[in-house]
Amino acid sequence: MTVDTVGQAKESPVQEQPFKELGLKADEYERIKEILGRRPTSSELAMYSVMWSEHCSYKSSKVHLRQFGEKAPHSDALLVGIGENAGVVDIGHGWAVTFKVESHNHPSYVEPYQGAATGVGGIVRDIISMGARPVAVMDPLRFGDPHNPDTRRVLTGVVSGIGGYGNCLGLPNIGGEIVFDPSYQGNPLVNALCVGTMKHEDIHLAAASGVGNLVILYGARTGGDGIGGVSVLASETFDADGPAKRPSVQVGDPFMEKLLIECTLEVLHSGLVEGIQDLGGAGISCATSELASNGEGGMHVWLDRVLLRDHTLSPEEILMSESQERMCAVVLPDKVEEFLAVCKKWDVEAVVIGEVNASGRLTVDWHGEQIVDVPPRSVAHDGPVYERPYARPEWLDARQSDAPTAQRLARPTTAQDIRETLLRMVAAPNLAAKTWVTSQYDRYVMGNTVLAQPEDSGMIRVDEETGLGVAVSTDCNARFAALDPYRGAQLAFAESYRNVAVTGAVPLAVTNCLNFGSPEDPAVMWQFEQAVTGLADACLDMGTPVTGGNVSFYNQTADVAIHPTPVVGVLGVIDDVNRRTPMAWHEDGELIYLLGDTADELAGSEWAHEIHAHLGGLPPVLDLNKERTLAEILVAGSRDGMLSAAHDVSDGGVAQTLVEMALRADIGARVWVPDNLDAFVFLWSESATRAVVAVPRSEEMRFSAMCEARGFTSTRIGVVDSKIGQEHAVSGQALRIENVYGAEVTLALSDLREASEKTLPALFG
Amino acid sequence: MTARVGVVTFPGSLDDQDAVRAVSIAGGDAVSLWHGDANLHGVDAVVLPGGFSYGDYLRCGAIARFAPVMEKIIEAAREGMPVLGICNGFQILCESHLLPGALTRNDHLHFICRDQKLKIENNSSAWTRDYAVGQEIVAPLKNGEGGFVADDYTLDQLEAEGRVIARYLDLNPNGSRRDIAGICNEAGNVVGLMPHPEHAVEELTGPTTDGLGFFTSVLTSLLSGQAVNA
Amino acid sequence: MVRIVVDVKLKPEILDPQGRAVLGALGRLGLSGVSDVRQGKQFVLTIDGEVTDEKLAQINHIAETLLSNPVIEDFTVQVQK
Amino acid sequence: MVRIVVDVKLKPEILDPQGRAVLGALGRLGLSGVSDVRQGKQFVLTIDGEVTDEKLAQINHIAETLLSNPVIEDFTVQVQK
Ligand SMILES: Nc1ncnc2c1ncn2[C@@H]1O[C@H](COP(=O)(O)OP(=O)(O)O)[C@@H](O)[C@H]1O
Ligand SMILES: [Mg+2]
Repeated sequence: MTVDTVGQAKESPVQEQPFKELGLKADEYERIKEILGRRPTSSELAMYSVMWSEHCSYKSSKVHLRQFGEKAPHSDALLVGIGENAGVVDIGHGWAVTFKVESHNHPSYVEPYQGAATGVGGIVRDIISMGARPVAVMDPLRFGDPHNPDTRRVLTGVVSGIGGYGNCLGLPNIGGEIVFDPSYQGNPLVNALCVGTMKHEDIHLAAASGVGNLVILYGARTGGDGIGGVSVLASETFDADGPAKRPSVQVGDPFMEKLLIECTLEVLHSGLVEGIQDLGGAGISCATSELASNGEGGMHVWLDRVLLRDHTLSPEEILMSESQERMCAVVLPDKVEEFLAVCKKWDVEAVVIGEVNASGRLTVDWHGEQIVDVPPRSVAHDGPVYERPYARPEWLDARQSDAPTAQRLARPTTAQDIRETLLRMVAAPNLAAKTWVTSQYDRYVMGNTVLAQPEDSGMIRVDEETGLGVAVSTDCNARFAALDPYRGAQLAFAESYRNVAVTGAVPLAVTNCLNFGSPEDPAVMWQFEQAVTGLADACLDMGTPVTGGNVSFYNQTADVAIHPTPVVGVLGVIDDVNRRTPMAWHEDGELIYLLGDTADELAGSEWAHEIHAHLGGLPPVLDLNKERTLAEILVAGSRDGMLSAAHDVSDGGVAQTLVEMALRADIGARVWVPDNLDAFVFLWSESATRAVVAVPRSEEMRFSAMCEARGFTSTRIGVVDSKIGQEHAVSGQALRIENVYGAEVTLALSDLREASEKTLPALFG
Repeated sequence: MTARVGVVTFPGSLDDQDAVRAVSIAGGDAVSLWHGDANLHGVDAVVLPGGFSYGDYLRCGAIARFAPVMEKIIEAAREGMPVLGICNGFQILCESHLLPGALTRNDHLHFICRDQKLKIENNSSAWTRDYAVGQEIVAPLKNGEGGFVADDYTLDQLEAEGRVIARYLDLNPNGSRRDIAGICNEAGNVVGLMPHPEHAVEELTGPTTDGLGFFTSVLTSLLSGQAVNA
Repeated sequence: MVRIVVDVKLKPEILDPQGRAVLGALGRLGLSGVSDVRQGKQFVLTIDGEVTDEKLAQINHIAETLLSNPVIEDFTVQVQK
Repeated sequence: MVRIVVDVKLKPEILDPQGRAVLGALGRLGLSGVSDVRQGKQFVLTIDGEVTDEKLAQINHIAETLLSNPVIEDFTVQVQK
């Protein structure tokens, strides 16, 4: 095997190089030559090409993402901000949490099981590399038309992949999303979120400091996995007829990852590590250049020492390989032995591959010959930055003026219509029970899961002594973002924020995964710019900093892009998880209140989508001040024991919220439509900033006084009543809605349950 | 005085800390045991926890059975030491032939996590004394290979000897023969159970606290000196 | 270098849910006439050096104790040169 | 009655965590000299009636689309009479 050395590159300055095939543009290639003062070696070219890919360099998104830093609200809780593997927030009592969401969209379309599995694996390593113990995962997912046969292939594979990896790793899955929309047909979204906890003193950063320190690569052996996957797989649009490229995919080994977690936490807690970095996209290229760039700026690597699974790999391939379950640590020379002993204990292979030096260069040798000599910053951080053109698409006006008025879309007008609509909506794939999926995930492992799906947020007990805990939710109604990306992103944030507050936790910090079409399309780029601006503005306003996230572009088939899908994750803290507010009401006589105002807002709603396949108009209005007040009420209600249940109102409106609370409790209720509202609008409008709560009778005065004092609308709309079925000749528990166009609707919970639970098994079982 | 209950950690064990917590809540002294250490450190009983030992890529429990600590546990179990295998632990006990039968892929082919209703059918084993025969309990069940199989002769024998510890109620979640959720050996000191009692010991994190009885039972058995059926 | 192939199959009387699921899917895909599907596992061991009788006995023992579970499975061992 | 055997193997360049786990265990059990273990799947289809060329083509298609994933796996189809 002949290798292209630095010496040869100097001697033969002119040579054809396959930069185009590697995804580099001509001017990018020229810049590399300028940086180096010569042509790159083939290994250098490999490194630059993966590190300058969209996925690793954020070259199209960087100019916009800056807003998250520039508009970051001051927060005493923020210990580590954007730019590290994951942000870290202080939650008190010496504890800190880190959380982040990442996408694995394209690989999951090609090989759903492994794509989703390695998505979980990747985000978990980001969390470990901060020094935290991963304690939970969540999985926001988007699929195409539920009736399209390919959706079955993708969904069943993705779900088993997430379960297969997460269950075997021993991380409880505490929430996520499953949304169907034809816009995702060829571009499913598989986002994975991980939460980790640590004591403040355990926070670690990815930096190679200390001249003479050694760089250890440990974990799985390096094979030919996903070579070029980062630049080719993650950044190129699929042909209209599917995954023609069949790129090599990565296969995950959750057992190895479990060992890697235990081994890493042990070396960190034993004080054996100066800096640490996970290997994700761009593998060794990324880890070495980032470590060096974040440290004193010099590192030498003996690439031939890397333990290989496949001995035929070339140095270029080793540099680019995306083999999973690997980590890199920077260790003091006199601690190397101890480090290796811990690895041995956990059956994890490890080898010293490099040394930190003061050269200011990243140099790589292959069997004694130098094949890389670059300034590490130029690889890791000073990649190209694009100011891509963006423009509001012309078609948006037509879409926004196509509002779902009663004239355009037929609405139910009688009690009988309402009853039928209710049964149909409850069974809609987007609203139906997701148990068929979530029962494939372990929610109990680690024994600290306080709330998990289908609750509004997942909640984890962090400290068994004090009951300190965190709640996390992820949300996004992409139809809202398709109607107005600025407001859509804010609505996604608001929903997630509310979902955390509903459980009684105080929202603290934000992560996001921005899933969009091609950045080369000015309309998509506009959506992106608007969504980032909307989210950054909202976070500033609400005092919750963005701590990290991920961008996924090119979710597009031919020239049709997915709905812009800015998934927002909010993390909140609760000082005693025993005071959490669950979504199920509890007992007879509790009063049911609707908090917030309801307007005729059905654009982008689940009703318009499910019943009329309609998308048009303007999304619901959002007032962040009100959102903050609602959250304060919900948190105070939990803290002072004024609430026995609370549930956010979003997809499917108040109707869906009531059904879910009743089914979760298996206790019926009597509800009435307020006199000032149309029954249909009351039930299915998706106005923002609302929640339904159950208040024990003894707390009614105190609770309504609190709402009033804060100027927040609270409307009594019902009462929990386990006898209501009996009284109206329904067997078992029932939900009764009165004042519906002069009549009543009474539905057995068993019928609602059946409607809700049969949908997913019928489609995918 | 209380008893020392060992909890083994294999590479890939996941519910070991939960088992430790359950033992402590029940009032026992939990002692962590390491798979590679052929030493039981003087414990009075052992829990083999849930998880995916060695990744469980081959057959669940197949590789763990050969761990150094297992040699000692097999020896001690034959001499009457109480051993509880939960989920993966149950699989390991079957692979080790301390219990008959085997656990196979769920009949619906999916991993399943649900709150499972069970009926306790034997309260003379070392781990079930504190229950009443016929008592109905709810505990989390979570497995991909939880279908208990054995030939009819073995099944008949288990039933005839009252060695079915617990049966699934309402729904058979994995295709187990005769709805079997747990069994014990002839002496009653070795128990294998598919559902996870260690996840049902706290109101806050479990569906019930019904699982605590397994852990208090073994302490009762040990302190009364009756770990093995008379 | 010798390759040893160990085939492990569920005993015929043991239910094979995977095989059954494949059988169901075959029907949906329009392949008719298939009356049964069974799914098995295959292990291919690459051995350096020669395979003596003693080593083969060792491999048979491992196939019986580790690679298969005699309670539910049967196995065969084949040597490929 | 004809039996069709479809062997599905991970492509050689793809990581096989199962095989790796077995390899690790073999070492601990004292079997030396094994340099690699790969685990594959085997489907045995029992077919009533004859296997025409057309049916065989259909089976090959199913092996490629249902029984294996060509992105990570290779397969072979064998007819046993
Ligand atoms: N949408 C986003 N919002 C906020 N931060 C982001 C976003 N996308 C990426 N980032 C941040 O940019 C940095 C680099 O991201 P990435 O390359 O994905 O990290 P890693 O390789 O560790 O996964 C991280 O700190 C990440 O949190
Ligand atoms: Mg990272």
